[in-house]
Amino acid sequence: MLQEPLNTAQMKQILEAALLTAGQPLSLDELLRPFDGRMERATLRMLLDELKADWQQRSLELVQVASGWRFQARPEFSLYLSRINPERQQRYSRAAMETLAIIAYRQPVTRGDIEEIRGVAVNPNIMRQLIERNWIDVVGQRDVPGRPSLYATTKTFLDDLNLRSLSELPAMENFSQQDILFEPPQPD
Amino acid sequence: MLQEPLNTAQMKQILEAALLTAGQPLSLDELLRPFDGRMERATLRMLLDELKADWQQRSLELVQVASGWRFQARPEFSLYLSRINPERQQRYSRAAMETLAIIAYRQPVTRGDIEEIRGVAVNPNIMRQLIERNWIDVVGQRDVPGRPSLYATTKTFLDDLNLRSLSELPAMENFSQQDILFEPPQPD
Amino acid sequence: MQTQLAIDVRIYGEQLDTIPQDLYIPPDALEVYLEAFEGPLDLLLYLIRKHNLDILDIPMAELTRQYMDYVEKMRATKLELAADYLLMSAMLIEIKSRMLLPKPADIEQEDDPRAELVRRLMEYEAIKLAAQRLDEMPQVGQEIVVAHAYFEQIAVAGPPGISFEDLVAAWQAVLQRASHFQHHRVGRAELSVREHMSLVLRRLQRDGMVEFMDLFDVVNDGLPKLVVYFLAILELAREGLVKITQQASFSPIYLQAQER
Repeated sequence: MLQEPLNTAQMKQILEAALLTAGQPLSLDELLRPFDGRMERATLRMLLDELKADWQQRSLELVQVASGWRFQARPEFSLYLSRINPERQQRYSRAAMETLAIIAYRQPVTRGDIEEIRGVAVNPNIMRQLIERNWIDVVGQRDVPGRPSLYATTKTFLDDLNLRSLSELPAMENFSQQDILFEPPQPD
Repeated sequence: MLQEPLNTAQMKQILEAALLTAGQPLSLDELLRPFDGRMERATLRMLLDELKADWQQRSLELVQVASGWRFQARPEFSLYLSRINPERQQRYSRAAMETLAIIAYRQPVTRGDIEEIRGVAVNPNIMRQLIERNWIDVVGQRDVPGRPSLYATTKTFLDDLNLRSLSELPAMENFSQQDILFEPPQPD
Repeated sequence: MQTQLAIDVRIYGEQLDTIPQDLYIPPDALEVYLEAFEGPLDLLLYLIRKHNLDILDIPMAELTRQYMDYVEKMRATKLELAADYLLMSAMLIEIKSRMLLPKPADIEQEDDPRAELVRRLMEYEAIKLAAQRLDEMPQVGQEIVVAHAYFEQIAVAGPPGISFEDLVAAWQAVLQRASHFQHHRVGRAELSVREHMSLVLRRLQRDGMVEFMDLFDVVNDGLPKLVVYFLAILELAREGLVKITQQASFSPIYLQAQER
């Protein structure tokens, strides 16, 4: 923690750190928050202009977009940076993968079934993500109070996984027992 | 897109941009990808050292953790930054932290081992919580009846605690508040 | 030495920073009080530390008496008595009784019965302190803030992909964690039945009421597939997911999805 009151150089460093770590544009109001009411809007604007000038000709540039200010990589670097994670094909979260696996192996299932197996609440965003991808859909309702939706995997899901049918997925019994018996015992 | 071949200053800028935009540590392999095989590992290491020096006394610092390199805000700014987005990762309960400590210091361990040390049953929610955070995972089974799962800490755990390896964890020996060495009673 | 409480303990609305020195705990506060401990080892460690006892020289009789007091109080307030605490009482009493019994002369070097307890207490204390240290370390998501500026991803940003192996690994992880492992073993045959359950439901959703015979493509599907279809329908009926109706004997049988 720094000694207050902060000097201008420190304020500028804090603004820079905030903008570099935010992961999204920050509005002027948000950028004032670190200073707890001890910075004028005019000062903030001035410091942002200075920061912008400081970063000219550097690896990132400070720009103003609809919802605020953000640092972004210079456009001529984009292609290089894209090579780091080429399948920005972002990956599904572990929770999403497990939810999908449960639906594939235990279908048709309700959200309640999934929660029971995983032991944690199902994030509605995950279901939405899988439905939007057209990997799962609702195939009916279970006849219990609340009539929860029953989810199953779709044909698109099989296509995307290069499977002709679910029965091509490995049966799990084989996994748990695989290291117990590989070969029948040899006769002496 | 820049004219190739790139000069060293451009390479350094691209590395800086990569590390400032990644949102997570980047390994040496990942950091080489933008250059498509046209950078030596030794050059990369040298440029990283230069970058680290360039950023001394600035708003962020370049640090090395278990899975690679990352920029992070200087610790003295973290309080100011927290005012922008007060939502933080929740702190874990004492039970969860003790479970984590056992896994970190005694890994690989089974649930039974954890119960033996703590003297109480392991709450499955705690294990789930730590797995979801990607701080621990199953690394095998112990070869005893029931084949219990063996748990260990992950690289993410080390990253999140700003460590490069388990050996950087505070040493256990230093902990005892007072010497409680056991010696068998002397025969009278 | 006083044990710092890691959690917020209040007794009669007053915050408690340290555990009271005297043994008397107001019964209303006992539940909160015990929640401050992580278990019987933690409680024992506290009792030893509170009296600044040399752990090597634990006065078993006194300790066991105090410990039993706590267990009694738990019972008095009808708290659900944790099995862990009872087990620890039994261990203390066993140690105490072994110390009271005269040692047979021929067993010269019998281990001190307290040795195992001391070992466990020391190990637990080390872990407890390690946990505190870990908790105090700066963490990403709390004190550590990682750089995350924006850049424009140029490569074609398709939706996330998964592979067959990803899915199998995810399911394996689920099985490994599921406490009721037994109920979730899924064989190849069962999987194919479950797939057909989804197919039948999908058909019923599209067409409403369907005659039983129409569900089967007798011409194109081989016998194994027809059997799987039939099993799927039976399973759907068993799980209450479809309604099967027939007006009279020998009249057509109809299936429909359970209505909204």
